[in-house]
Amino acid sequence: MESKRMRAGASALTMALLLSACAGAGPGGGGGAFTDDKLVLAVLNDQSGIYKDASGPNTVKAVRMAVADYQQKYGDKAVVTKIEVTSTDHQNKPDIANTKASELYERGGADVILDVPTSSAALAVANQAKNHKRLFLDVSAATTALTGAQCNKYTFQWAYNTYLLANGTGKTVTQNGGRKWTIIYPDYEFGQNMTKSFTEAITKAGGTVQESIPTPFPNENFATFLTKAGSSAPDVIGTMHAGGDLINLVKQFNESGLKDDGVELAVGLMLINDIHSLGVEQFAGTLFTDPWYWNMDAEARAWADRFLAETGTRPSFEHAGNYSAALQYLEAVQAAGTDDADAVIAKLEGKKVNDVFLRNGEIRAQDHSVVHDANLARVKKPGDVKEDWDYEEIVTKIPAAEGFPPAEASGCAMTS
Amino acid sequence: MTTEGRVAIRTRALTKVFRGFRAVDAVDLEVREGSVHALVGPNGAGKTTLFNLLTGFLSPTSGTITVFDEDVTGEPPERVARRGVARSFQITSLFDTLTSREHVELALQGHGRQGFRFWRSEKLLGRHRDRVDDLITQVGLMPLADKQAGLLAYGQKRALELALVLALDPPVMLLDEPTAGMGIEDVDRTIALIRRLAAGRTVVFVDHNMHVVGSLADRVTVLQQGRILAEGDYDEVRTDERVITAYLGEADHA
Amino acid sequence: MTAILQYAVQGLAAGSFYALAALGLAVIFGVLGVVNFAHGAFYMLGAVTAAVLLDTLGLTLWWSLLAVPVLMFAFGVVVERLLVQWLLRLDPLYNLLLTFGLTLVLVELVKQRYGVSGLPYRLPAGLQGRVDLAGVVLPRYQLFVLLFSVLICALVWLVMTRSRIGMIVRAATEKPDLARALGINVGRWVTPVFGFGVALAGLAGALAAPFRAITADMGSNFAIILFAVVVIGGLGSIVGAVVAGFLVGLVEAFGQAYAPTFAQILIFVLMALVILVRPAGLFGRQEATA
Amino acid sequence: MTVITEAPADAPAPARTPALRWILPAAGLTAALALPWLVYPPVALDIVALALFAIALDLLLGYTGLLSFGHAAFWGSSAYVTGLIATHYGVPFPLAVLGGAVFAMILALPIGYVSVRRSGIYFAMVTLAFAQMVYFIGYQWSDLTGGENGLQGVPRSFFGIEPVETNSFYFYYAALPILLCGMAAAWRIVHSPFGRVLVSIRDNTPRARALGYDVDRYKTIAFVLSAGLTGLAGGVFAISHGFVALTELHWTTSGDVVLMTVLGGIGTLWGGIVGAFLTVMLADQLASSGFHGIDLITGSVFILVVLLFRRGVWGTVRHQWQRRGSARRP
Repeated sequence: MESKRMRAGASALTMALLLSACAGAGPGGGGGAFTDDKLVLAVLNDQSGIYKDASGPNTVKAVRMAVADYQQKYGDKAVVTKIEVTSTDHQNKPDIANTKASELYERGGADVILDVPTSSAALAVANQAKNHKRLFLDVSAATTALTGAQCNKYTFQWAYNTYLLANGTGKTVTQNGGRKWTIIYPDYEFGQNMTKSFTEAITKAGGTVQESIPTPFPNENFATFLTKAGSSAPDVIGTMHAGGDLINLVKQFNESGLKDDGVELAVGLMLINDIHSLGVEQFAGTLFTDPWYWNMDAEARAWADRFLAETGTRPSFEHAGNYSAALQYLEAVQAAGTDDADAVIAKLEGKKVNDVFLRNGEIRAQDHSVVHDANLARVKKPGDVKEDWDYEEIVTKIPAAEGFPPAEASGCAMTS
Repeated sequence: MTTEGRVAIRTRALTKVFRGFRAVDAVDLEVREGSVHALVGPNGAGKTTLFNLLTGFLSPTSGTITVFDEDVTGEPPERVARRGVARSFQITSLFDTLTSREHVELALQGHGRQGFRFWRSEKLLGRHRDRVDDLITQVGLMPLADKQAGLLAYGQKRALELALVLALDPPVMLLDEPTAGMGIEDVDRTIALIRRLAAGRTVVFVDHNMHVVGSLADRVTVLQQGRILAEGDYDEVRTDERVITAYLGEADHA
Repeated sequence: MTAILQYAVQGLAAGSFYALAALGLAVIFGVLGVVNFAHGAFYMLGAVTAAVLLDTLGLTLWWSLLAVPVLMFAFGVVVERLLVQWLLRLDPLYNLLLTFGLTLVLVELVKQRYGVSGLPYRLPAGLQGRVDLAGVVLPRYQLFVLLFSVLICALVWLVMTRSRIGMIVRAATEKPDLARALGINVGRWVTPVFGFGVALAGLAGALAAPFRAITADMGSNFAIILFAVVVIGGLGSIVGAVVAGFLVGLVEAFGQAYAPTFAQILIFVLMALVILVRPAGLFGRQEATA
Repeated sequence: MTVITEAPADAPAPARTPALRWILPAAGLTAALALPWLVYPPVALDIVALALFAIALDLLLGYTGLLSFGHAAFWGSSAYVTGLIATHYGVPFPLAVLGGAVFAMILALPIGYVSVRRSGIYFAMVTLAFAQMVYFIGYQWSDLTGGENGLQGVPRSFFGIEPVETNSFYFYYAALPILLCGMAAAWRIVHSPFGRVLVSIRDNTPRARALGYDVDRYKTIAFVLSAGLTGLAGGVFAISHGFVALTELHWTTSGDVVLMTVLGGIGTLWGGIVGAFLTVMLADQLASSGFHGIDLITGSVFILVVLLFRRGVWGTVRHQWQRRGSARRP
């Protein structure tokens, strides 16, 4: 009986294979400059989970703003008139991101996928981009693997990476006098990488890391870790936590009274939404690297006003980064006159750019890292806040050449 | 009366204490091979606890149990069962979603290692068909053989309990109130059945019905408050003054 | 030495949350036979409620510690009447599944309403800063949390041992057969007891608001550890829940101090060990062999 | 003893009409073959893989009365082992999947051995604890597993047959037989002498012991078999996605599959398929619908099912069918 069923299955399988071969499934390689006569920009990110506020649905609006700007700029001269922006929720699950990316490329007609927070999800999408030979512009994921060991021709990292965060905060804070560090980090890939990058940056700048304390992830209770960190009397406690864990840690840091002993808190990765949700009082004085701040200059502010009108909130650097990535992609399409990925990449590679988000920007050809100036920021005291979302004071600018690793050091062997 | 020969079950100073309450207290019991041995006593005398001790469902606080002179103290129920001591349960205890036939098949396959054959069809169990039919007929359940046990009437469930014990073909049978809740007709039929089955086996049973005890038991042990109050054949025990006193105190249960 | 003392106090403070919440879980399980998977969500709701009360009505922590349990009690009563009661006669696994579903809904609702980045909370001035106890320097709030929880646990203990309601609940939790034998009508107390258990989880949440991230997800990890706590303490035991709560807090603190990489897993190792050695938990009743 | 079944009067009658015995599998097979034409092939594969996962869980939950809240450990560890074998040895993927499944069974042996000593709620908690430990190992051993980033770039090697290796549509048909074999195996286990013993243990453990059955041993074997089938599904899932994420080991994965099983119907096998189909399709549709509260819907559906349709979707349909059938009979 068993074997009979197997045989039936096998013959059905052969039949199905034959049928589908005849049908010729999959997108056909049409002759026109634009597949399906349209351009599809697909935002794939967390629309419901912990990264929702930092990027999420408002990123879709930012991308739509880029499309509108493009259309306004080129008007009738635009090489493509029909541009769609789609939005897909990966729920922070890398397996869903993986399937959705492949579906977007194959069925959704996506010419480019944007954003993709969470490193594991972004790495999976990068793989799909490579397999499908379509573009992926990462904004929210920070792993250097995307432009290092696992880089590929179709993937660009637009906004930041762990190296930038470490070099910005670690180096600058040390040079400003915070020589003795203790680092508390979540014990997983991101945290470990950050700690390594920070330690290198701090040591290079003449400081010392007295101790690096791993914590579980996720974790709610940091009391013991903070006691331990405080026991070596550091100038600075560096934390590599993000999201809910970061808020836990900051609350408990404030409560621990270490601040009164003159210990500063430096944060590896912080988004303006973290400050907004917890209140500026809790974070006051905290140092961190912000790749872009909405009130850093007039140009940024003008765009942030538009964004405020669209969404009702101020943009995070991830919103601006997505806007920039979409805009530069459209510019490259315009220059190439086609949505063919290889042609668009040729236009992107090596391009020097300045826009709302990128200052002294360069889309590096060697590792597809988009390098640009960033900022070291300090959270304002409650009394200094003049308006909603006015949370940061820029301490110093981090030039692109210092913030990002040299291309030769990335470990990227651009193959396909 | 009793066959001269080995002792099927022997307990020495068997004691079970629940949170300071001595449910079974230093019981020395001897059940001869081939005898039909009744355990009687008022409610809470420790009969069911004793049953649970004998079949491994409880482990004794102290004392020993031997089955055919082999020490089984503290062995788990399935090991005791494999030694040929089969029991029925006081509260009807069946597999609600299985049919009568499946029950008996289950009991039969327990003998071999068939139970572990997850790669074979259950049709394999068809090989027991004759034996299953025989057993179900014996307990009078043939018309209901394919009905789920959960849907059987109370008396039918008790009959199925018996069939299960029988299927194990055990040298020693422990029957916990085999006639409880049965109508008079069923009781007589069950008595006849047990008598027939007792041939060549050792039977220990608990029953409140003195008619059942009188017509079946070769030997009667009376328990009270966890201790053996009296022991002997039915007539001896019935006329024992201590027993009469004990039962008068519990008249409504007699 | 001071370090060890310090870790111990910190561990006990962290354990306070577990103890309070686990106490609620144990009472609910005892009287209703329900393993409440949503307990972590109730803890989260307690914290969120405290934050909302502060934001909208300006109620400080002091008032929240009073108001949140009352509100959560009412919420618990609604949940019991609306959902839980229908499954009480069935296998406890059904209520486990029901509360699992309820958790998903509650967490999602909070996310929709209050976002995902968390809510701000400010500590009353009187509880800020540090205290120095013979060389052991502690955040004042941590000390407060510890003392407050011990006080609540003691109060609950007094109610359990001295009042008639307490006797009934305790009898039903720890000696269900006895309760039945005494003819106590446990049924009348089912709803209030569920509310009471939920109120305790909510209280733990309100207490956590000043120094934990108040997010929709704050309860999910907490719930998993809470299960370990009640399994270690013994599912039916009130004392066990409290003792195990503080014990797990200590294990966590010393684990974090001396083996940070393994801190989280230590709790589950402890739980596995307890189950192997004392299957019914440290204070639980042993099940019969059958 | 905790047994998660309905009252006996509701219990499904085991007798089935012969017609149904053939129609159902035939319909199921047709649906499985047609699926990638109707939904995106990788999603179709997710459905079938998760269906096998749910069925494997049902083997314990529905047929042995044990609710495992730690099956992610077997699903995930098999996914990792499959991925590692495929990456490092480049063997055809069915071989790698087999390796993953075998590993899951080896892992399940000690876990099952300890866990089955407890029943009901305790069993659920103990399996959860063990799964957390496995998660922790996967998380810490990042040299091997890639930690948070996951195991990337798992190849899909299949005797050099290009369409299968690169096109998910053809891959579906290459992987389907493995999953169907797993389902057939589950069906066989349930309808074997061994399965009979499992049901008896579920219905009445002490009675089964009194019949001489070493209950713990049966439960352990059932646990290991269930883990093996789970591993088969997890391995195929890993190959299909081309990478393994740490979430596969997370306890929420265990929760999700319990959800699917209950939604479809406990103790029905077919219910697992229905549950997986509905859950995956729902998640898939909602992901690009603009509605971002998937848990709101899953949670509510789940509450409704537990409150109103405890037999699950499939169980309810079957029950109605049988009621009508028996009403027609004189």
